[in-house]
Amino acid sequence: MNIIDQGIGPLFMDPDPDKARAFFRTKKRKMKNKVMELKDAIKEFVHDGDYLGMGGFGANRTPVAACHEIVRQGRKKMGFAGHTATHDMEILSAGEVYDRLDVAYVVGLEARGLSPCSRKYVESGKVEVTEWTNYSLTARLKAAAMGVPFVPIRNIMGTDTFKYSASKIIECPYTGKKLAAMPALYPDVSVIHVHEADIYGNSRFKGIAVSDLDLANASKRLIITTEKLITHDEIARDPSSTRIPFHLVDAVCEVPFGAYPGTMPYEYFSDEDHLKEWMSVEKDSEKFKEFLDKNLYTCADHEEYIARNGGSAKMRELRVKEMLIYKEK
Amino acid sequence: MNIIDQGIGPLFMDPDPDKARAFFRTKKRKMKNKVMELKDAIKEFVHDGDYLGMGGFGANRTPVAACHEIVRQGRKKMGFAGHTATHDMEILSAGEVYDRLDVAYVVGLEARGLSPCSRKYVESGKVEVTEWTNYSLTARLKAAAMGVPFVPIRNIMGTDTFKYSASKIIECPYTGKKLAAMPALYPDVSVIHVHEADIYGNSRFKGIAVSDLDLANASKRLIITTEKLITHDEIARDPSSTRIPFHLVDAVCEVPFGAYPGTMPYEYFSDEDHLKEWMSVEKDSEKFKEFLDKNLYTCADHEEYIARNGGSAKMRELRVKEMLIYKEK
Amino acid sequence: MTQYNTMELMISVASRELDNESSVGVGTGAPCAAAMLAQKLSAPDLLIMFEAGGISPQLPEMPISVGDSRTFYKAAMAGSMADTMEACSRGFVDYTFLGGAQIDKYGNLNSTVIGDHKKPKVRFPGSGGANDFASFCWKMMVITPQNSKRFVEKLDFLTTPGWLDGGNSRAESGLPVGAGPYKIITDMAIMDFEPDSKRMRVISIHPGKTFEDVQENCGFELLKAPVIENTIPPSDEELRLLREEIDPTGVIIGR
Amino acid sequence: MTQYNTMELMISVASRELDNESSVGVGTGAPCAAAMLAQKLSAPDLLIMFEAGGISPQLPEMPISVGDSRTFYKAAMAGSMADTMEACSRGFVDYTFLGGAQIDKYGNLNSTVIGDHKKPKVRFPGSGGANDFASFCWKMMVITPQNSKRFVEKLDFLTTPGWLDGGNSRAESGLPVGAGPYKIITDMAIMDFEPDSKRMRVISIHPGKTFEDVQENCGFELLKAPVIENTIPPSDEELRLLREEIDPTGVIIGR
Repeated sequence: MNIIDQGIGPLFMDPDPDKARAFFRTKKRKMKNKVMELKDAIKEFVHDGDYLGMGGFGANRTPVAACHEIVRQGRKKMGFAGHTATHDMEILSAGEVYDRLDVAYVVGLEARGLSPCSRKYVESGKVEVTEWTNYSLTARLKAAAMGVPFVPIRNIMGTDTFKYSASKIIECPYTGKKLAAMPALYPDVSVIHVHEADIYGNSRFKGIAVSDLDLANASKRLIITTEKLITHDEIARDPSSTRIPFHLVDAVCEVPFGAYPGTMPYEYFSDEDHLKEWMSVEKDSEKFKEFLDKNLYTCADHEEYIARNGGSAKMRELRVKEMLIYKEK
Repeated sequence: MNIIDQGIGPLFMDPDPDKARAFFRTKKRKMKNKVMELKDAIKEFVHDGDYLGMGGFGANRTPVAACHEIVRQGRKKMGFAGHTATHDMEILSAGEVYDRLDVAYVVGLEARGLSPCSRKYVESGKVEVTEWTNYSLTARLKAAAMGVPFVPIRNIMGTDTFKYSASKIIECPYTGKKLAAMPALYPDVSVIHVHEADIYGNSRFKGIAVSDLDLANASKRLIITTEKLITHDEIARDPSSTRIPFHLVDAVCEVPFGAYPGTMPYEYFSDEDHLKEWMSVEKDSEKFKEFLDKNLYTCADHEEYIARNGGSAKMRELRVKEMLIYKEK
Repeated sequence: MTQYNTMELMISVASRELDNESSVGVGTGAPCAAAMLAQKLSAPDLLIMFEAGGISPQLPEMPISVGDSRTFYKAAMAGSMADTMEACSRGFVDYTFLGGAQIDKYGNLNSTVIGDHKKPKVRFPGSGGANDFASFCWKMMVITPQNSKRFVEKLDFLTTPGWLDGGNSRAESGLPVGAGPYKIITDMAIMDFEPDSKRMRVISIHPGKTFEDVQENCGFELLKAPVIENTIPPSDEELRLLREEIDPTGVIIGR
Repeated sequence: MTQYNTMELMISVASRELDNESSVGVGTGAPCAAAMLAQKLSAPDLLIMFEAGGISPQLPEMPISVGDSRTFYKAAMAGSMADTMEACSRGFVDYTFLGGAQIDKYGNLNSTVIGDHKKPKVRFPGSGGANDFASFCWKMMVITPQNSKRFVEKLDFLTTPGWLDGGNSRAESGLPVGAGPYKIITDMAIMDFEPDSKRMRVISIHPGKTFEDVQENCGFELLKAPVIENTIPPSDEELRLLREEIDPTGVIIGR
């Protein structure tokens, strides 16, 4: 293959589909009960050094509870796919969980501004960084989902984003055009937060899918956190609504409000005050330590975190906001 | 690009994404009323010589009414994507509508046997044939949907299916492995049958998607036939259920029982007696002519076709079969 | 022992090859019957996937099409062709059952044409999903009646890959490493493939048949396994399930 | 005439660039406000797409995230990132609005780092969907306040493609043919790009500013269009819509 040009960024994960096949060959096919506590799921399936993917997008349907638990258990030296990673990355940065970072969008919280903690950590030199774009990371997951070592796309070329990526420019065998080959990304483990799942892992969610279907297919291990468990009969009644099938899933954890303080579509809107508080306390390392102690390290679980930040009254308030009920007269 | 090997089959459609972009740039973005009679939609959007794609799979959610209308209007010299084309192909073969055929699965009706008419036509030498597989045609539509000239897959290599395809074997720039590059397929026009659509073309269906989402994205023009029209308010109430968005759609035609005599999931099962009758009369050209006159050429529309084959009583019977109500005690 | 026909025999034998807690990509007909029988008897946790998108259905009856409503009845998911085929490509599917108009000594299959491709004597459906399944699934099996017209020295058209030209040729072709033909189940015998040459060899002979019968009904020279077993005929339970629950109207088992 | 601030001016000017019955890929902030204003005033049939999958929503208020629930409120479809990005890649999206920490004379943008990539002085978010939108959408526009720190001779990092090195360089890069930067809208002027050199040139100057003001607040030499227009200030209706309907709490227009 003539390689016209290639980026100088490190490629953190092997795109070899035969190695991935050898792994997927060993993955369990049985429809068995996979319900467990989140802390047990993180203990069993998320290891130091693993490459981590996170579902959702920009503090929307993001598995926040899982991020807290990963930090609480002190995971280190992980790789991380920064695919519009916002509050999830802020939490993982606070724990200095990762040291390899594929970047599409990081260190910011979109219209909310930038996270001092995430910035400081990425600027520290402790993190190896490879540059991508939102769509190129989606394409890398698509390649993995397809079981091929790359798919071609037509952006990224001509830029420093390409130069600091680990992609390669090839020539199209049909048209002679230049194409950017996106290497398959098979995360070791990912977490996706959904509205409903049965005990086997058959999962449903509402609203935008972002790149979660390809992420689910591409990931070697997959933890589902769900707002609630539903019966398998309900899944079987309407299999058209299943978005993630059970055989991709390793653990199912019921975590109500598991995306708080982010948004869960049709359930609760983001807690903007609390997100502002995060970004504000990050500026002062003393305050930030106190804040993390209160909200993360000394919380037994996500329920306690929520209880310390308004509890069910706050959740009802965020539901009114999400559903725009406050606009009704 | 080093091309390791290439098939000798003709490539009927240009995979150049910039040409496709130039077309899609001109496609209308406005959310306007696109409801029209099926015969007008076929007249306006399906032309002699066009390359045709059909939604569904193997007489399931297949746009049969549209196939009849295409034959009734005497379209000729079309290209056709034979992607588990069964009864749709049987109808199009009866009209000798196409003369270029991309084959994944053709001339048969799966467990029902082979169609004498389709076979005779494909064996006649009047049809140029290029070989593919079900997944390789899906991958070709995916490449077009992605706006790239090809995607790589890992099957087809080493076989005559490859030799008589129009694909090329390339070397992976990451792994050195051989990959089969599937050239993008942008059909000129496709028809997809759905359960529900609004007047703008926002469409829903239940059951398996087959390759219809990529087909919808890849097609330059798209006709939706729908069991029923629904309000746009209903689409807006639950946008998570929209499978095909309006901007891909050129025409919306309400055609109840539009997949008959095939299956429409959750609505009606296939009319196996009628499908057997098709395959049986095809053996005798006189009888077949009479049969087609009765069931196709002299029918004003799909409603008349159904009226001549059992009408609403038959439709109720097929619903009982589809829903397995006859098994209840 | 209950009387049985060759279709019942083939389906029963095929079903026993499916390990419990494994996954299988199936089509209509005998393959689907074999998978259903396995699920009911020896492999209750078999994951069945259909190429058009049906994943893990509770099959209420034999499907007519690999995309009909039965293929996703009470399923885990009614997905897409990409969902199934991508899972196969990723190495998630252990078995598949295929058939064809012709098969050669390396397990390659023809379901495309007899005669010249440009103006064929007989046009068959083509690959459908067969080439895909045979390329991706770890262990490809064939269920087919055996005769010299079907078991040929040279295929008219190689639609679906077996071991290609034998030896190392499949590995060199670019197809995924480690997948390939596993067992061939006919109305006379069970065959596998000699590990080095990848040539078809008889490993078990059905009741009432001899190796000579099998060889006579084969257009190429068959190898013999070091030990050739006697195939265990269908059990009463297998036959009961096939006749009463799986195919009561005899669409496949033709009773 | 009503008083207005520079953000209101930029959004109003930007909104007028959007043709009716066209499509636009937008982010949060000023781009979204401009698209909403256009929909309410000059382009009622504008198709708005968000990169995370929201297609044609009836935006009830300004989204905080390009993936929050507002981006698919009463939408035609709550799709996926692939749905939006593939549509862009297929040539279906006419416009996009972007921003950045730095911009150069060819409309290239930096939103990645200031300083060295390995150990940056300042780390910004990176491309997000900006490189994607700028590569695929036919006409890329930028809304940004203007000063010499932002409008620079040389970017610290070229995150998102403008006309790259000018001339024919973008066409040669492999990016889709015919797409590229279209207009740059600042608090002082509107710029486009000279057709051959692809260098930024001033085509309209906002009320109260001169070409010299614009040049002084730009780190590279600006070209002049043959005719330089005077920008029409925000109309009362534009301001009313912005203040009362689009951003009543002043998140973007900062009142």
